[in-house]
Amino acid sequence: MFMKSFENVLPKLVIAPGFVLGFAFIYGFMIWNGVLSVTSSRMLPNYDEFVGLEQYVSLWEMDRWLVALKNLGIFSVLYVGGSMFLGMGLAIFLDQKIRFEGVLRTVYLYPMALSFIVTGTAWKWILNPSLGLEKLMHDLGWASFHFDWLVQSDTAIYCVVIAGIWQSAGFAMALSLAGLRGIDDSIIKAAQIDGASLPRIYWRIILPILRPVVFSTVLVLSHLSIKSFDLVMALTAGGPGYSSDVPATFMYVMSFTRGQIGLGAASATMMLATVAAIVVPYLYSELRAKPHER
Amino acid sequence: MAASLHIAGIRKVFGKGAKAVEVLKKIDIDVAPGEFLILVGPSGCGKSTLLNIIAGLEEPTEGELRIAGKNVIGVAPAQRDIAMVFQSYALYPTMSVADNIGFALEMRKVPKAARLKRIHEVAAMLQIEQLLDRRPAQLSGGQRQRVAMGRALARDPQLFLFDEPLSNLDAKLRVEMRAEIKRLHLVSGITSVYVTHDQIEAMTLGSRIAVMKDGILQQIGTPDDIYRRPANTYVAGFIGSPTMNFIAGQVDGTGADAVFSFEGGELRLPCPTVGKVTLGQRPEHIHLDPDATWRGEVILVEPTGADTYVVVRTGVGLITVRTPPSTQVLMGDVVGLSVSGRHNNWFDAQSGLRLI
Amino acid sequence: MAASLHIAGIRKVFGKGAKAVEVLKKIDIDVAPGEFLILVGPSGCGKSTLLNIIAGLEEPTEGELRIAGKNVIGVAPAQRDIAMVFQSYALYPTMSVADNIGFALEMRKVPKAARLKRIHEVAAMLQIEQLLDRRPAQLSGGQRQRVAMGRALARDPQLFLFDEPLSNLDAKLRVEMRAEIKRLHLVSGITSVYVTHDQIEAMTLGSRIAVMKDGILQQIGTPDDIYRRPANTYVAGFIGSPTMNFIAGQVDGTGADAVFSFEGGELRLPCPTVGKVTLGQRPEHIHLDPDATWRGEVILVEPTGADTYVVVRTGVGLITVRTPPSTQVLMGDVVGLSVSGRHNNWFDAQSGLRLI
Amino acid sequence: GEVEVLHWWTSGGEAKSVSELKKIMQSKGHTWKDFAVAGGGGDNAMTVLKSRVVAGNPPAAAQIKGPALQEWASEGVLANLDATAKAENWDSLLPKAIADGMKYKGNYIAVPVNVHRVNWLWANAAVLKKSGVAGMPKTWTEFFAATDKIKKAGFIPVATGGNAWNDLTNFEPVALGVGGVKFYNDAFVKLDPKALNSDAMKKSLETFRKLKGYTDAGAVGRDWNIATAMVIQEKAGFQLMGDWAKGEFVAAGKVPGKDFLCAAAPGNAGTYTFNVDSFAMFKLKDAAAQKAQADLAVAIMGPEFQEVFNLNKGSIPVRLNMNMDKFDECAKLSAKEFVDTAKSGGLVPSVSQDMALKPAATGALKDVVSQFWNDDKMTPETAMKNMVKAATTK
Amino acid sequence: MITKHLPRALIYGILLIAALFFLAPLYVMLATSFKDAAQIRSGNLLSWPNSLNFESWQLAWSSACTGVDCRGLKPYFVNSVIMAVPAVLISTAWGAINGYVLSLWKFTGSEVLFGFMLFGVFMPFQVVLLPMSQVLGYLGLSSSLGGLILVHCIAGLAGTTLFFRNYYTAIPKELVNAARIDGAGFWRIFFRIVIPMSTPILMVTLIWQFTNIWNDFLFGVAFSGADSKPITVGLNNMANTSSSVKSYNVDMAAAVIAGLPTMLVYVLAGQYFVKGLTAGAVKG
Ligand SMILES: Nc1ncnc2c1ncn2[C@@H]1O[C@H](COP(=O)(O)OP(=O)(O)OP(=O)(O)O)[C@@H](O)[C@H]1O
Ligand SMILES: Nc1ncnc2c1ncn2[C@@H]1O[C@H](COP(=O)(O)OP(=O)(O)OP(=O)(O)O)[C@@H](O)[C@H]1O
Ligand SMILES: [Mg+2]
Ligand SMILES: [Mg+2]
Repeated sequence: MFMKSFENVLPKLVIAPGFVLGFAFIYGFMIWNGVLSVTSSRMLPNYDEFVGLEQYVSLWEMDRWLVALKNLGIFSVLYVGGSMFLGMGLAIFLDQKIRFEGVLRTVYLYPMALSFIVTGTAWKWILNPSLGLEKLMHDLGWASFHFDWLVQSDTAIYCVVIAGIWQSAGFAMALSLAGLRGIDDSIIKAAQIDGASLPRIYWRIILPILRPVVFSTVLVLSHLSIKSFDLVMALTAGGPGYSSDVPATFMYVMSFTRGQIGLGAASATMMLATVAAIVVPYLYSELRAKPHER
Repeated sequence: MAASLHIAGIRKVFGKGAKAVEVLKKIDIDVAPGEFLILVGPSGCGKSTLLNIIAGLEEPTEGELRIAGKNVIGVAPAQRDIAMVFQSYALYPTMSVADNIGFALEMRKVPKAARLKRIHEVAAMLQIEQLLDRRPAQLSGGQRQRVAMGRALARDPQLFLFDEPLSNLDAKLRVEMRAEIKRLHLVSGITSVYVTHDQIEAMTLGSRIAVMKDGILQQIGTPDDIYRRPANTYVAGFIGSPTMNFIAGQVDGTGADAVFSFEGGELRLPCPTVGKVTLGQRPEHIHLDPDATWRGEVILVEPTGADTYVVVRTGVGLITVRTPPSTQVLMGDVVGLSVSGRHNNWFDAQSGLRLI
Repeated sequence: MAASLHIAGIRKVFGKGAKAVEVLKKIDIDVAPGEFLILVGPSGCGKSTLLNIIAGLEEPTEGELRIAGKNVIGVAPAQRDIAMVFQSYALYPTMSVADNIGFALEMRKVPKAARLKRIHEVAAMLQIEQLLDRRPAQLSGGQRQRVAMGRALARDPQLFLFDEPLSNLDAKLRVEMRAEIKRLHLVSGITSVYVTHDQIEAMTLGSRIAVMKDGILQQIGTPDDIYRRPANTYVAGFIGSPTMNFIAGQVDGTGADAVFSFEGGELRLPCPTVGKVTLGQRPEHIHLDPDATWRGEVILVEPTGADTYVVVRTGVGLITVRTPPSTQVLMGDVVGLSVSGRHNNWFDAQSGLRLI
Repeated sequence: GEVEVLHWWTSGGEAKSVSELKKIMQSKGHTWKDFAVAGGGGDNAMTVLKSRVVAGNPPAAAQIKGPALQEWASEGVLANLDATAKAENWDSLLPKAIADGMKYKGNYIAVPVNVHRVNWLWANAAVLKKSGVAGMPKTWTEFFAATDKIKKAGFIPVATGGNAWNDLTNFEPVALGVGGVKFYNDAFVKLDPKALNSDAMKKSLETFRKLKGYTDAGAVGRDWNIATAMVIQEKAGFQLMGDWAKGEFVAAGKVPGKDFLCAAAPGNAGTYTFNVDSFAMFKLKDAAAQKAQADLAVAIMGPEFQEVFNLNKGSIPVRLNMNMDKFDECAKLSAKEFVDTAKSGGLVPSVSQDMALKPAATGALKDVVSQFWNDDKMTPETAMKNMVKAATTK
Repeated sequence: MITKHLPRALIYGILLIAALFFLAPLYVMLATSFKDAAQIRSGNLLSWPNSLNFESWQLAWSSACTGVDCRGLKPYFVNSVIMAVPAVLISTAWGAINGYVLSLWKFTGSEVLFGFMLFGVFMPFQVVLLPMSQVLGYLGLSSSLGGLILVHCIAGLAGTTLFFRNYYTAIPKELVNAARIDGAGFWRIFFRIVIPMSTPILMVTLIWQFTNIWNDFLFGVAFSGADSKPITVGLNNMANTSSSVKSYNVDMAAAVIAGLPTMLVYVLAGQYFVKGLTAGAVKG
């Protein structure tokens, strides 16, 4: 009897430390953040002065925050869509029995390995009109070439998108390739016999089968896009002005350089809410799926 | 719309240079219009490869291939007017059953109305009308199998190819689907090539059976032929369950004097030759005979209900005997064995080839 | 080391409240030491659940369970001294065959030398000595099956549990392994419970068979019993292949006057009762009889080599007849059918229960 | 004891200055633990500092300046330096404007290191000559006349860095030159909405926008010193920058007055926007560390350090009555004007260098100015409206 | 076999152009690191280095100055190694154990617990900086490598748990049952059966965690002390130091050095990463 009940308790004991710490880390700090957001904390956390929702009110009155949100919208859509599109395209092409597939795969994937702390400078050069691509084209004699997105307020965020896609497309490629490789070969054979052309086979049969892969890739990428911080910091630091600011950098600047911790906390709450809006449905499906599988 | 199929000198080599493997070695088969040809053979013998070549999914290295008299080498699968059923069914998982069945028609630009009509016809034939809106994942194995058949039938092709379509089903369902396929073939009359490694399927379904091994055609003939007059010991052992009993021995004398003697016994049988031979006898042609001199110990009694199989250890190895269920033998009994003598299969001891 | 197994009033409910499902409904089974009990039944009927309860992998909701007379409810699986063979074999993929076989001994702190000795003994018994260094992935299906058996045998347990151990094998191999398991059981004499949904396996392997459906025990008895005297139409239809023919009709008169009449025919048979009944007849007990009045059209002829099954469409539905391979009938022929009358299975038309 | 000093002086001249301090401390028997975090004008360093303070493990000293000192002090984490100050007589050694900045509620909480003048205009003499510009422009009109000539001559008229603080650094002398001292004080020290919404501001913004027309497209994200290098390398004519730019000229071997020229920014004569670097001392528990901390304060204020440090950094000593012999012309000019403007009332804190406002307000203002600079579609009116809003930031 | 219907040249063309796009920044970094100052000033970004100049590499590695410290990146690199190795190992092992319980030893509520844990994967880390420093302060781990290791372990836990849980879900429950009957307990099953089967997911997790931890800047800068700064902070100090004689070649060499370990891991073990992902680390 003892053995039996011990076996029942042991698993719980084993995961307890991780979960206690993990939950403290996630939810404890989340609550802590929530509390801060209703105080007037500035340089340091300060729990004495309760100001209600004042920080949230100021937050939504700030042009910079609205710009950050708008940028997040633009960035997420283009970054997730772009990475998906490029990654999946590359995966489809790579799946055509390509020579040097291993090498190419590594080339597409390596940006994942590098932080923007490392590649930021190179990117800044490449995108900078007077140092990078534009200059290169001019040097090569293509005088009308124009590429100054980085320095224009309304286009700087697209530079961030380009760099973001550069970093993540390989990941999308890897997942899609994995998905493609998992498809039963005979399905493609059947479609060929049924008379479908190659583009149709991909469009009508393979892409629909890959939907779960697409879904999880989109999920991973979209949460990365909400968390994206290094990318923006290293590339534009939110500039020019604050035109490429995103919520993560906004929160960082407010909390750490501006001495407006309360405001920063309020923006963090908004970010967490956004994350929750994406994650909770996913969690729900994850938890609900197959209640008694095996 | 039944078409003939002409396969001549087909070779297939995978890989190049040192790594080249010859998977098919000069296969010649002719299939008459409306025939149901079975390809059997052990795993890896090249059955699927041959089928893929017929379908146009692989190119043969060498050889001739004609469907309805038309050379189809180099013709795309879609243009060959064939339909194929796969072991894994290969249903499109994201489409409904109706869409699965209608896909080939859609690709051939059949107008929607006509397509729907055909889908319903086929579904009615297979009794899956109530499933048309489901996804493959919501179907049972047998239902999936039916949908896969429906997909192939919808187009009313010239040629039907099946690659082990039943091997993912359980025993009971397999028996039912076997009958179903046979029925559909009778109704449609479409020329079919059917790959299996289940010899019962081969026996019951085919109008002719082609037995393959290591890329070489061993024998081709009607089920009856193959069962009663196997061309070599390989085919003899492969077809029939329980498997044929082989008795290695020596024939001395000719005509009425001929004696077949072997370890632990001898039999007076009409023998085709003298010297070392192997006698093949199916379990149903060996009998328990209390008076026989050839004796052995019963080591296993397997009652299947309708019959009981008795396995006897003799000087030439284990011999399986089919007996009526009423037979009362027990493990450990020593029994005598006799052969009827009318169903002898004689093989050369060396080459394993059939003698006469 | 054979032990008895006593199962009494076992119930198992999964889930709670509204979602509760009663998967086992008061199962009582006694297995004598050394017996080989088969559990058969359709998918989802609770076979695996019962086996898991015996193994201690699940707790029963209610009921009594004794192994060798000892109550084992609450005892950990490892302490029950049982061995189990799984459908998927559940071999440890990262261990060599030898380690797989020896793992349970290692867990029981058997010294290395003794362990090795035992591994070799078991490997010799199963003829897998040359495989001891391989990984499961490097083995064929049949070899894996043997290793799984070896793992179970190594410990010389009190009780052997098998959960569909052969259903992943192909037909040929299944027949061989069936014999192998039977042989091993004879050699070891260990009490065994064997789950399958293949009725041929059930018939040939078991010393007794328990037929289950929807968590309820339908019948328990020797293979002969179950085959010849099925307790209800469900069991009658489940056991035997091809399946038993059922003829629904009406009995009038008693004794020698009794007439069993049905759509399209009537038979003079000794009947147990009057009124609406169903007659069950196995294919081997119905004969083609040119003179019979009960007639129908042949719609399918299935030659399996040793026998030929003829399917006839009659007024009471399709009737399958087993005939010798020499029979010459063709599809479309109209034939007469007769029954021998000695193997009648009478069932109540309503409840499906056996009459006498 | 051990002193851990958090700073972001990592560039050549600055690093040399810091190592001077390190030497002094080591000679007094202390261990110097250098905690340098570069980047973003101290942004990263601030993050570290906050995290360290929150963890209850602050460094001995950290580079903090301007009203942020008082904010930190109000959190109650800074040490009281009055004892050292009294012993060393800081009150009489420091100009009042600076001493006040180092105090919270009358107590010293930080040690000043140097004084920078921010409103300088730097020029490459050769470029001016080649473009036919006679001398340093005195007014914005003159300035734009000069830039037109430089542009025609094929040079970049104005080199500038491309960060938000650099944008504000450009704007500051424009506003001061266009609007005058009172306007500057009202707008950027008192955050008077009237001043922020005045004609002077509008004119300042228009001038500022005009200035941008003379900068190059590659400026975005550029560091100020790269811009200085453009002037040094004869690629550009002017740069508006504080006197730390001089360090770059000198390090490149250029001679003031000959190779490069320095002058008050156009219209900024008689004014002085100051930027005082300082070290705040944090409350520590360990007695030895406290002793080391006091010694550090003394060393920073000591004449030798003040001299060496400021020679390297391009700034002038905070300590009055220093011997300025070793300093160059620009520095001497700066020292003189510092004293003069203090008397005349032209001495104003530099808003761009965080000297005028608390970080939050500076930041908000920076946002507006920088956005205006970078977004050519934004009208001065919108910018002014945003400034008024920014002024309410707490 | 479907390939023959597409023009091969087009496929290769597209793949190559994409490869150039992906390689461009790396090329710029490498090329610049080998150029000398003169060439950087005069040439353009993509020009081939005139000579292979390893001097800047040497400088970046062992003698470039940040502030008063002229030891190059070496000490930071060492710090990063000391930090990353245990943090990666611990967080991976921890995740493996959690995943093991959550997939093979489910209990009532374990799924819900897991769901709540998952949220951690999506937490923006800026949010936790301040509270975490406070906690580290309480624990006396502030400004130390130990503290950094702890932070990385906890921050990575949700992710590693997710990876392992999803992977182990695919292990047949029968395997565990067989081992239980064989007499193995919780830990023995884990170490003898489950761990040996985990190579693909171990590779994924190790690579993933190593990349995250090695590349982390935020925690590194906020929680490290003067002597425990990781390489990203060192690189940042070097590259963000303003000085007119900015040696871009040294900066770039430093950047490549900082990225080298992770890049190496991807190049050497990238195929396992892809394989492991296939094996069910990220599922739909
Ligand atoms: N693309 C390929 N490249 C190299 N060898 C191949 C290829 N496809 C098949 N083979 C080899 O050819 C042989 C025959 O394969 P095939 O699939 O035709 O066998 P099969 O008879 O269908 O077997 P099974 O009953 O297992 O399906 C096998 O040895 C297989 O390994
Ligand atoms: N953990 C569980 N929770 C809820 N229901 C379960 C659970 N395990 C099994 N069941 C249900 O119990 C019923 C019996 O399952 P069991 O696995 O015993 O069937 P089986 O007879 O072994 O079938 P098969 O032949 O398919 O293996 C099924 O309907 C199944 O869905
Ligand atoms: Mg095959
Ligand atoms: Mg089961």
